[in-house]
Amino acid sequence: MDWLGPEEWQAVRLSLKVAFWATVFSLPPGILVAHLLARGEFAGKQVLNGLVHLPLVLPPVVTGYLLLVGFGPNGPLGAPLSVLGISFAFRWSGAALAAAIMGFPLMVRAIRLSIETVDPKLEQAAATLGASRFWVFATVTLPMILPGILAGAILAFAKAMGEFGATITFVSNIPGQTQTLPSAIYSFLQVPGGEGAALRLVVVSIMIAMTALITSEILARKLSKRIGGGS
Amino acid sequence: MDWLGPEEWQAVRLSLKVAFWATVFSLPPGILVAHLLARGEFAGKQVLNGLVHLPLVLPPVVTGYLLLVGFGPNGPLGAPLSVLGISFAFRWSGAALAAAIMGFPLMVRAIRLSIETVDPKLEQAAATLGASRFWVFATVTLPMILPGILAGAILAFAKAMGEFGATITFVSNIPGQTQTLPSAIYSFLQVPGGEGAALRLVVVSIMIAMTALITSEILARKLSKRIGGGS
Amino acid sequence: AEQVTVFAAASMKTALEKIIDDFEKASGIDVTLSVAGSSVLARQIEYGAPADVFISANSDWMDHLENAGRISGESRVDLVGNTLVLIGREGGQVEVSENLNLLQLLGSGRLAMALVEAVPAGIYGKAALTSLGLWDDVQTKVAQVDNVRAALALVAQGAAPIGIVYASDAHADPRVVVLGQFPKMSHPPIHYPAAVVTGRMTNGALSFLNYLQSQPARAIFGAQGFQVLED
Amino acid sequence: MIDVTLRHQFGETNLDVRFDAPAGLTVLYGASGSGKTSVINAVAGLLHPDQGRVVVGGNVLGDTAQNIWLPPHKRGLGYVFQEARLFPHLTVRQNLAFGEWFARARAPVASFDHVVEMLGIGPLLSRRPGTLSGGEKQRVAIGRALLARPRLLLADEPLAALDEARKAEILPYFERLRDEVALPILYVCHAPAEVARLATTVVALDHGKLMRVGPAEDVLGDPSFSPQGPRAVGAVLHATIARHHDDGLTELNAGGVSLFVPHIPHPVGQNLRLRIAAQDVILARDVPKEMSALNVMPGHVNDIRLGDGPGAIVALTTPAGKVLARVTRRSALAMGLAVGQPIFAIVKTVAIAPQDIGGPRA
Amino acid sequence: MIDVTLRHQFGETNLDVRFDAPAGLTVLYGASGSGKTSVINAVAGLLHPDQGRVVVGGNVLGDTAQNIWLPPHKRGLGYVFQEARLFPHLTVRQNLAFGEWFARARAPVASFDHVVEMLGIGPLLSRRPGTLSGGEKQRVAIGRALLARPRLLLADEPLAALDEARKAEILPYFERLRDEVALPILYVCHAPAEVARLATTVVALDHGKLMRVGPAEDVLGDPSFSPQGPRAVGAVLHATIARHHDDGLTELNAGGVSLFVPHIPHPVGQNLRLRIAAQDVILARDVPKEMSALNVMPGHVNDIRLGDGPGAIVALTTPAGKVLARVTRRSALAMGLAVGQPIFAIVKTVAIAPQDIGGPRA
Ligand SMILES: Nc1ncnc2c1ncn2[C@@H]1O[C@H](COP(=O)(O)OP(=O)(O)OP(=O)(O)O)[C@@H](O)[C@H]1O
Ligand SMILES: Nc1ncnc2c1ncn2[C@@H]1O[C@H](COP(=O)(O)OP(=O)(O)OP(=O)(O)O)[C@@H](O)[C@H]1O
Ligand SMILES: [Mg+2]
Ligand SMILES: [Mg+2]
Repeated sequence: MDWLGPEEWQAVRLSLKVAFWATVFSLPPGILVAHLLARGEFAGKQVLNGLVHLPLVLPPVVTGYLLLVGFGPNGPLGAPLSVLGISFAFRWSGAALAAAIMGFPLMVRAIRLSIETVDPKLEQAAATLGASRFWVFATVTLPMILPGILAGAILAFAKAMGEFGATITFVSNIPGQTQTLPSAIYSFLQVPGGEGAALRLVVVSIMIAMTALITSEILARKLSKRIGGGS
Repeated sequence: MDWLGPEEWQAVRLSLKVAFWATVFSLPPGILVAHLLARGEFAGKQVLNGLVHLPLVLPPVVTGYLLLVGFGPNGPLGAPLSVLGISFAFRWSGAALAAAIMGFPLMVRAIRLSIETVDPKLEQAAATLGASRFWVFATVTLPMILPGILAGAILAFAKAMGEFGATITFVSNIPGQTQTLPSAIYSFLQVPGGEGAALRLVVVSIMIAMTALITSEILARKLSKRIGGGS
Repeated sequence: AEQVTVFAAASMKTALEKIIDDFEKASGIDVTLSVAGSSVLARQIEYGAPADVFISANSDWMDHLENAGRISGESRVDLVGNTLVLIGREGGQVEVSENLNLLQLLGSGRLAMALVEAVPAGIYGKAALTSLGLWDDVQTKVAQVDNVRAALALVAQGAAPIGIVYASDAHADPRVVVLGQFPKMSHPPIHYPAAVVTGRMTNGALSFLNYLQSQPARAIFGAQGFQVLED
Repeated sequence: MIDVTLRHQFGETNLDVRFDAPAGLTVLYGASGSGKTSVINAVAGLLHPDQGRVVVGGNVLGDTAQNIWLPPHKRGLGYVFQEARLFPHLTVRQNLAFGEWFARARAPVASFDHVVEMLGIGPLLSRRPGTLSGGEKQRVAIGRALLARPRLLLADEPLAALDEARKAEILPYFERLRDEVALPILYVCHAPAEVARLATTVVALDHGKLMRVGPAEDVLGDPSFSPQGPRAVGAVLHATIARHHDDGLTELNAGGVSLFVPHIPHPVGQNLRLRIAAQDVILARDVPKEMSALNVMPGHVNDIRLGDGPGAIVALTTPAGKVLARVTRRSALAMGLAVGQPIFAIVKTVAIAPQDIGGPRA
Repeated sequence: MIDVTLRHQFGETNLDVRFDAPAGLTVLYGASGSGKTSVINAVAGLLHPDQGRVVVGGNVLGDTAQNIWLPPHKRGLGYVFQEARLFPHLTVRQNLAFGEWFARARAPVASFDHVVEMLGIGPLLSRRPGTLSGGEKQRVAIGRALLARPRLLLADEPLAALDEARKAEILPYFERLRDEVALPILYVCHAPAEVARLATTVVALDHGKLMRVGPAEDVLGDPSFSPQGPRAVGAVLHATIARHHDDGLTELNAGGVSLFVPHIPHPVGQNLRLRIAAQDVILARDVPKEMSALNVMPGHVNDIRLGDGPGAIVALTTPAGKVLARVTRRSALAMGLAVGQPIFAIVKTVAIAPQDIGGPRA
């Protein structure tokens, strides 16, 4: 397709990469936190719950700013990490971190809702068959919540494709490194007459999101066919 | 609390009002769409699904811009509506519309996930007892998905409390009319020395969101205690 | 009392609030101020926002509205100007000229700027660097953000060693120092034009526009770091 | 009354059944996996078969040939599922009342209080299903279906989860529904005594196919029909209550023969039917004396069927009706049994226990 | 072998039970809602009682006094639930194999193929539970528990959903587990014949309280114990296989008395036990002739219990053991029955059907 310039193609590729890794890396902690919130009983549960929802409640710029403060080179998290050679500043990994954090509440909610509807009687049955808590989770709960995990992943992915405020504030907009589709779209919208160019990128965004959505729907249908029908 | 000025209080009140009505008004269509997506089989289902997710995928500015174009005083939807005396442009109702649309995918997903886990066998049992599809939904499905509806509502509310990009683009940032907490935070962040004031508002945002979250958790616990234990 | 609604670039918020306070006391006219990015406000005015006076951070959007017939060209005035400065976290004064060794200042870090194709401060900055022959050296080292304040934050947080921002933004932040000022001739003049919106030519709007050019108003602008234009 | 034709393919399982049954209680009988629940589901409208027709009391509930397949809620039925399927978010009381409102146009089958008392679920009314025991759930499910004022009751092994004592309490209730209320019932069950006691018509299925259908007396009185093994064989007699004795026995008159059974709470003159299990009948050539068995029926040997095992089923004609006796081949030989031979059938009073005595027939 | 003490309060229901049972199969017996499932859940570790202690084979699985309450997966048990609770996301084969891996340290109770064949679930292996019939689900659930190599098997009405033929196939398997594999089993059931056949020990519950506990012979042979009504009364005899006859009968020797029963597939000399239901026994003062009943045991009246109804339970001592007979008061009076009186107990061959004959005892 030659109606997108090379920089725009770069933005598309980068957005896909960022959204993909943001989703993949937030899945394990997302499942863990969702499980803790759904089934755990511990002090500070509400604090964890609040923390997870924070990126939803705060304007994205604030989240981006907090990320900058925390993960910047002198930040309380950034400084020790940079000693280990891990740096998010101005890198695509930072964009992925921002996207992951912004999508985290959506992912956790979806997974948590699924966990809450798994019948504890089945988990009990697995326990009587010798499965420890870990194995009950791995062999019964996890497979049964796959549709919820998929829903959470697709929400996180879609959010990551659209995330702008936190990303640009945290890792700015460096073509080829941190310029995602939304940053590019935003740039076009800032200048008079840029709507046409923005529209092209919006269409690309929508196409990617629709592809991801439909794929996830097909997968979900397969999964629920497998599970469907009750015990 | 005298550490917030009158304009800031106004922003807090307005944000609450906007988030509340955005949530309330999006619940019925949210439940309907979630039900269609979970149980319906119709042409264009994937299109509906894509449409619902659009606000998640697009940068908020784009959504705000589309709303401005569509619902502005001269827009294709705004013009006919204004004849009916309904106007969203540059009013708090417009902020609520923007917030509702931005939170809609989150709400629909949560409700849809819940609907998908309701055992169709219970719905069948209700049907054999004489309940039509509507009544099955109202008396069995709906009460059983209340936790999911609550989760969806709280997500939409939190999102509405934090929504900024679409709102400011659609209805601007007019104190007392469309200046929500995030817009106020943004305004402070745009001027030298505004960080302190912004931080105060961020704290207020977090407090409100935490209150809403904890209330919803308590409610959810009550609900699931009632439902819990299987059939 | 009479009502005037002012849409103004976000960077002028503090100054305008002070001016409005004085104006309201003096005239008895109620002024409502809505601040956001110039592009956002311009589009809203284009789509029929209820603004009486528009103050933009660049001439492009004002030109755009004038061409579209949305502002009254005869009311248009340039209110204040601004200058571009090079900022850092520490270090002595440098002379910003063709001989400036930006690369040395940057080290392995990045140069924080607003979006160089879209946001006025970025556009002016790029123009200045280009005319000084420095752009090619640093082009690949620029971290672009969506507004000047975010660029300032990058430097203030130590994420970027140096940045280019308006003098008005730099002067209030104790964490940054002004390393040098860009020569006036290195970029197009930075002006903040103001105008009355078409069809809103009321007494109130006009008298506010006049007041903005009054001596007390100029003093306030000056105190906020803006450059007072010679008549 | 009920007319069912079904053809349906599930994976490898093939359902192909056609039967009609008169008013009364029709038992679907067959091994696990033979298709009983599938048939009931089709009648309820929950299964849409590849081809089929369901007519109940003259109303066509479905006919794939005419492209009619009424949804479950338009069928006016009550369904007691094999697993209780109570609504977890409603209390027991609300579960029970669920169908009433939708059925308000129809006459009640039984009052709320009556159903609650009969099922012994009064103390559970304000509980939620999550904490009920298996049997408690099933009792609530029975109540819920009855209170939906059904025109046809579908019951899929409703008593399987209940203990004998509770079964003995609820069984007469199904009889009364069948006889007094004249409610047609389609009933799945495995227990031969339950079948014999309740069934007006027996529909026997085997691997998705119809094996046998007919009036309970005929199917059960047929010595060649023993799909559940010879223990389940037994004939059904019709009798009238002749007298209530002081010692707690009730004397019945079955075609002129006096039969003594434990007290039956119905007035003298009431018609009823009783099942005499073939294995409870002893044959004797003389009238025995000094024996604890009180019921002796004279008769003639009508048929002798030797099965694969060591047993034989002997069919007798007696003035009371057709009686089946299950004896060993050895005994049959030792007694020199032959068709036409006069013989006495001896049945203990207690062998005709209340559980096998049906209530009055309408 | 199993030693259980429990005290627990659910809402208004109060559970208070203490019993110990030797090796073998222990039946929990009691009406719906009497607390059987709760007891089993406590043994499985699914219910944490207010107070309690559970010891199985010397291992303390829980003792609230010592603050021990092992989680279910550390107990090494198998549990067949009242509702199958199969894993919907796994195939039947995967459901069956679920527990094997966790139990790999223990010796198998039975091989996979053997369990599949015995339960007749071969054709279902690649299906998912959603499409199985009620009985099919329950059979898979039994297999799943057995393949988890349990040290104690818990079974909550495992056969209730099955038809007679399937029951008759699976019952002997539980006997073999009890006798050959020496697997201790805690078994909930309502059916008297099943109890009599399987139980080594009977634990009878009533409204959450222990009502009776003891060896099956004692509890079932006690004329005063009839919690499920008089129909469920029956004594248990021990016998040895004496001969297999050509006509398909097996001759047993019970304390010198010959008893004829339908063929039993065990070698001559094998010990076994059989239940004779009280209602299947006829009493006579003379040895009757020309009668189809082949088994006649001489004995003496030992005890006569008149119940509330028209019946009476007569306990006899015979050379074969204690036998219970259920007769009407009227017969008891007519025969002038008195303690110490000599009497003959007559039982039809077929009344001692295979279903009531237990397999060999270890
Ligand atoms: N969580 C609970 N809260 C309140 N009552 C309960 C709870 N669990 C069980 N019960 C009550 O305790 C009693 C015993 O229940 P349990 O399930 O052990 O009975 P059961 O003997 O297995 O009955 P069934 O044969 O009907 O399955 C019942 O009356 C039941 O309603
Ligand atoms: N959706 C399905 N897909 C494949 N096979 C099915 C499906 N539903 C039922 N079957 C099969 O059809 C047969 C009949 O099932 P059905 O539930 O009617 O049996 P049933 O007679 O009620 O048995 P049970 O007494 O065990 O409840 C079974 O073998 C079952 O496995
Ligand atoms: Mg079935
Ligand atoms: Mg139970």
